[in-house]
Amino acid sequence: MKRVLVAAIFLVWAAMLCTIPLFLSFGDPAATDMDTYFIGRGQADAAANNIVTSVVFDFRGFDTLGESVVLFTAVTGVALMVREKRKGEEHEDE
Amino acid sequence: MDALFTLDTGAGFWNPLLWVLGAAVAGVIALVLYSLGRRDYKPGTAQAEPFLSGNPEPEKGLVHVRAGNLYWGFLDAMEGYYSSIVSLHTGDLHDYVLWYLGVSALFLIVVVIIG
Amino acid sequence: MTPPFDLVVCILLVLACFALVRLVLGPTIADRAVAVDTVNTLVVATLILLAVIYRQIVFIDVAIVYALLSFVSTVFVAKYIGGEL
Amino acid sequence: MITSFIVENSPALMVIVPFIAAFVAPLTGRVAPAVRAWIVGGAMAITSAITLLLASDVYAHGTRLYVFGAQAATQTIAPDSGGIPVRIMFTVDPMSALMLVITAVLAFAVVLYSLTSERDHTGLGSYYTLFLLMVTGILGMVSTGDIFNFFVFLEILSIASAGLIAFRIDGGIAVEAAIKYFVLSTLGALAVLIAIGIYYGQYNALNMALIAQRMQYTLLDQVALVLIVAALAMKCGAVPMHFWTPDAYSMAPSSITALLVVASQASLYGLFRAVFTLYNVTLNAACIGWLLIVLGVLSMVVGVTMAIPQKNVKRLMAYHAISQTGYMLLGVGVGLAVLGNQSFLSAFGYVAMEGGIFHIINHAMYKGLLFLTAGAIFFRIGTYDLNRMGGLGHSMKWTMVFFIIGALAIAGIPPFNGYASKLMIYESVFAFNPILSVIAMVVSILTLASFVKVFHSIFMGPVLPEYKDVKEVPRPMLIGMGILALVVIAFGLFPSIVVDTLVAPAAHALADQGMYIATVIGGGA
Amino acid sequence: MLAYIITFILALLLYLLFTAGSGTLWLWSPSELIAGVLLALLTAAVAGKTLCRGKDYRMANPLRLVVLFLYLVGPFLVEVVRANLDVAYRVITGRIRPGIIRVPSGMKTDFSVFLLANSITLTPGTITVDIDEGTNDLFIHNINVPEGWETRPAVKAEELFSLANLPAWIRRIAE
Amino acid sequence: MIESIVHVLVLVGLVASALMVYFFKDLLAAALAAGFFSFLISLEFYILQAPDVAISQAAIGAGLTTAIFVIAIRATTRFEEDTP
Amino acid sequence: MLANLPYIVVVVLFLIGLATIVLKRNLIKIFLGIVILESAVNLFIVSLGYREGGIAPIYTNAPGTLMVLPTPQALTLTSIVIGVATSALLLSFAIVIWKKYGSIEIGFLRRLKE
Amino acid sequence: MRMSKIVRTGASILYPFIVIFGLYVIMHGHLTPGGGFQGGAVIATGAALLLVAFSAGEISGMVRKSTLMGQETLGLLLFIGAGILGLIMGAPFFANVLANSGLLFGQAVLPGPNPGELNTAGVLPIMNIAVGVEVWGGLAIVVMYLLSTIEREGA
Amino acid sequence: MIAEILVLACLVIGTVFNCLGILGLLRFPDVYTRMHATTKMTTFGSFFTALAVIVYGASLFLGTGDGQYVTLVLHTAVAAIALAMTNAIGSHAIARGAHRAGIKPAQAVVDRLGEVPP
Repeated sequence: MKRVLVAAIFLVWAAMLCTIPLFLSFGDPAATDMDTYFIGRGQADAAANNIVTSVVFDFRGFDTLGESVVLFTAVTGVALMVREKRKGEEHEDE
Repeated sequence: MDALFTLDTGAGFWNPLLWVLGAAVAGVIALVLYSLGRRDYKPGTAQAEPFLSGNPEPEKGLVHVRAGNLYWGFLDAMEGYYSSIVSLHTGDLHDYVLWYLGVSALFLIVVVIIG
Repeated sequence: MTPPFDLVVCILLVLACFALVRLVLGPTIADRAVAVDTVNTLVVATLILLAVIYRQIVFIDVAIVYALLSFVSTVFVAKYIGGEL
Repeated sequence: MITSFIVENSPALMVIVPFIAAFVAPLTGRVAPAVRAWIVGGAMAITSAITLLLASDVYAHGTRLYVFGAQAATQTIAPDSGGIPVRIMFTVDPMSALMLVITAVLAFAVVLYSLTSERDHTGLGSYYTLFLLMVTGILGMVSTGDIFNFFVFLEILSIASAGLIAFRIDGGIAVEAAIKYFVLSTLGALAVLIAIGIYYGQYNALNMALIAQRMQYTLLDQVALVLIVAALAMKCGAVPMHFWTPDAYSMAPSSITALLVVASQASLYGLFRAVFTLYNVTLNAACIGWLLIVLGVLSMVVGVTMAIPQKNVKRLMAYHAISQTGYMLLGVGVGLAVLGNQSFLSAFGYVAMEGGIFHIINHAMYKGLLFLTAGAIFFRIGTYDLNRMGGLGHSMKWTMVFFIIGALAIAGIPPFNGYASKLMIYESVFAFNPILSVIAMVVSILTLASFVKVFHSIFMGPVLPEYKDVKEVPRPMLIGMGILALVVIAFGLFPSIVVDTLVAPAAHALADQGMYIATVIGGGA
Repeated sequence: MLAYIITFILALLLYLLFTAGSGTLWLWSPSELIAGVLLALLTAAVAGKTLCRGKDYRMANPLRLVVLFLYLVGPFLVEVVRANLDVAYRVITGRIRPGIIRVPSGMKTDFSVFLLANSITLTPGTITVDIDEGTNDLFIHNINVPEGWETRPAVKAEELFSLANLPAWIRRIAE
Repeated sequence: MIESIVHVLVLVGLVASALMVYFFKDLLAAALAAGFFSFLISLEFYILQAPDVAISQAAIGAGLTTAIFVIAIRATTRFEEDTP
Repeated sequence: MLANLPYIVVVVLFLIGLATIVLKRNLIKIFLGIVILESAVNLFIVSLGYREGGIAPIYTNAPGTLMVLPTPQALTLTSIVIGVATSALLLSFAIVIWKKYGSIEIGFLRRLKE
Repeated sequence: MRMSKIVRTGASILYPFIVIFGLYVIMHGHLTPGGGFQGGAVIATGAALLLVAFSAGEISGMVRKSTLMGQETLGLLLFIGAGILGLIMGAPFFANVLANSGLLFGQAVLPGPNPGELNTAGVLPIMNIAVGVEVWGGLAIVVMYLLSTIEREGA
Repeated sequence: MIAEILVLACLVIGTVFNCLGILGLLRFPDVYTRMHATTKMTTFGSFFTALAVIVYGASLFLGTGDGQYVTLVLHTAVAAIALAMTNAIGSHAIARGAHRAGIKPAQAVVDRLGEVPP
């Protein structure tokens, strides 16, 4: 019973994701106006030859800040996990 | 003034101040009833001790009704429902993920078929 | 005339797919590590050739990163199977 | 001058201040823990103040836009971009402002509380860092106007929450809860990312207003809708995807649990934002509305019935959180279901949405309060097991008072704030479909019943011998709880003020997609 | 201190290698040169302790580096070609006779052992499997152990290479 | 023509290595296969003209992720248990 | 449809990753599944920006004027770093679980239920 | 434990090489493929190589945990500071105020295909350096933390 | 013209050796002998393909005098050198690990390392 359900779920997910190759065309994006702006203006506005860098740090710089913070968060989380517990610190059972 | 405090819900309204006023009035009535009670009650004397058919009073810790025993009747009456719903909470990560995936799949079917 | 770089790229990738066979079969973990190492080498060559095919000199940097760093994971695996990690 | 600077740049400062404090918090802990406490508390206070300032500004002057990296902060559309917003922007409309208010108040109360309650633990530097990052994640999520930026903040929130849920690594059981939470939220975030990819591939846009303007509702958009709605509904703990909620809520430290409530509601906000702002009337409103309603009703019923037999107080409260989330889904779902019909919308749709949104703010306050009281009890007696509690009302009087306030509010007893929002939901939903309203009332009664049980088990009865020398919790914790209790009472006594000033603009801003698009795209041109 | 200076010079040279062709100042632009000096300083600060761990500064001598270069393009390359042809022959015919033999290297410094081991790995049908940390003896897997070697307890390093005397070269370079 | 063959080869390799990650019982082998997967996906990024992404995938995905997976396998256990 | 081969591969990889998560019982295997899933999504986003015959969006001496779209690459960079952060945190969780529970099989992670 | 002498020597020779290459990648982020993340990840992988080649006792002189932590915080603060630079100059947060300004990294860039010049792109190189330093510290310290869980077990 | 022939020759050598290396990887009986095939021949082959690119770049530089081809040559050379170095170290590490893990060399006529007490 459970196997059938799992198979059905996978089938539906496959169908759901298959809309992507069916309706999007690879190598020929439907609309490009935003990126045309980036390519055209990146060199003048951000003064960088690498448009990806100018997108990453200038046009979408705030995302990059968020991303660095994600890394920092994960490092802090790992530090929390590997820390030494003090003797006698309270135990939380159940 | 009333308009400031009255919550209009479209079908009706509710004024919390009126409610508080009502509660205060009820409190006053309760106080009056309380003052009409017996005057010769004194705590700390034999008057206050419970009478349990002559048995000695059990220890304080034992008379406390623990949480697991509350609503036993309700749980018993709904046993069919509870046995099925509790068994869904397996604590297995796979089941958690599968429920999520399954509900997404169900959503997709509903959304695509109906509109 | 441009030398037949793209043909070589194809051959190298086919070879990488053959190395995949060793990755599947490899009786021990060391065999698999060797297969992955081999694929790294092939991929570096592929990257260099592709950079020339695309006429993008800056792409060679990717190949350098590959060549420098791909063996780190191999060393980790080697240390692990040697019981030293 | 400095005030105008702060008001001008408040959306950015709101994020900058906690970030900086979070970065330096672990280092300052090496100097002295007191310094760290002051830095964290001060940063949180400043953040809350800026946030409230921003919210009041939004309520006074309408939607605030803040474009990162442009020539001027309000220049949403670059001069020669052909009329499209290309940069990341914060779009703080009244709905976002409402969430900001909730976050600011609750986070400030919680930080006051946790400065005392967690003082005996190791790893506090990381704790405060993650705490501040979590708050920032919520703030960013609710105020961003860019869909990829939403994803980034969602990830910040998920990772910080996962780390904090696993904070008590003693028995490993908290880590188990964190794994469950984190695997699910990673899956959800990836689903959101795929949806973002689909939007990008179709419309070449990442700005929410631009996507909304170009929305065609093709089959791909339906898939994206499903991915986003399911993921965010899972993140906010709607039945039947709620399984992680009791685990995570019960295992996190109590102050974090109070914040997790807000995190869930930020996800709920994301869900509403996606449905109302990205799609609005292009989708089949009745269908999606009924989906939300069904989710809501299931959440209400299953949540409250699962809560009744629970023995762990925080697990019980977590199930109640699920149940209360159902009310919000119900209210807003009814609003969504009648979105296309203007007469229904003005008759009861707006009221239902106001009820749902009002319930968000109320729920955050009283559920936060309840979790904090549970934490206070744990702080003194070291267990969450209801079977081992009893008679604490004799020694922890203030905690008991706060608990009563919270419990009455969640059960919808007048004159507390839970009643006000529930009343709005009952009456408007009754006009939509009476059965739903009846179910909501029954659920409310069951909520009361289960909180009577909790109250009885914890506070009533004779003093148990093992808890003879239990004292009241320290004052900062009481202050933290007191702030929330005051808010609960105030909202209960003056609901109409809150509804008129905070909630109704939020509901109208949420429902009015055209306004949102006009503000972002039409305004700066 | 010397270690930091060596690292600095090496890093600067490498940086200039990477950025060659960037400008007019004889292949480099001025900003690249300034950045190169700064980054090389940073590299020296970070990696200065690792490069010269053995307090062995022989390789700082430019003459030795020239000899190293000559070695790499001369005898080493010849050996590599021969080794590859040999292994190619074995791959095609499948005629192998593997075994692990012990080779006392007689090298004293870390770098010379490193160079010898890598030379052995890349050249004649042999792979360095392990090294005795105390005596610097190498254990070498040979794909085709010549007749008679299996009985000998140790094989001299010079015997491994047939065309050129690589160990002598390495001694000249690194010791 | 040849470029599309390259493309197909890389993509086939991707699917094959992902399947390997699925089927290997030995977690270390699975981690190695994941490293292999990362190499190939980096190559795919390269072919899709995204060198920035290719570098970061090569350094992070292929180098570091495999490394931390190996460390975690060392710290926990190497083989999957066969319990259903 | 066959011209969209990368998208098809994305779908296949996504399903393999999901299967790894749902059907395997070892935590580390599940995390490997998450890595595959993330890579699949990254590949999807990068493929979105590809233009036939385009060159990388970097102004160098290279010929050609048609560039592939830069935004997906920027998004993917973000996504990759988020992926490694996720993996690191999950693995540290797994290590703690191993220390406390003595097993990283999913079947043992069931102390929290009902 | 440590690996054999050959690996150790190789790692210590490769490390400066990797570091300078990573710094090159960071520094040329606005001209060639690469940038802060990539370069930082490259150097962090180099640090992981050192960590795996040497034993815990030997490594303490070469890669220090406190340094890495400080690096991480410093990088983030520098990054957010580069954003705040916009606020100070009267522009919004994250505005690229240094581009084309003639100050540090402020040289105007030629339009069209050209190999590029290092001294351009305004705050972008600063952000690249900041992110590079942060990612370097962050990823290296993750590896260190995870390794420390093994060593404490005392195998 | 000479450059083209050289490039072609390098490419052919590189391809052939790579093919043989993979053949050896698939054919040989145990990990050590496989490593012989891959370490030597694949590295050598890849080195020669890189050399082909170097020669190609040099010929272009001599033809056009454009500075960017210097970058091409130098970077390719760096990649090739790094490849050779890391491959040697990596294969040594694997061989050592394999032997420590107890993998005996197949068909071995002699195993001196196995005789050394650990």
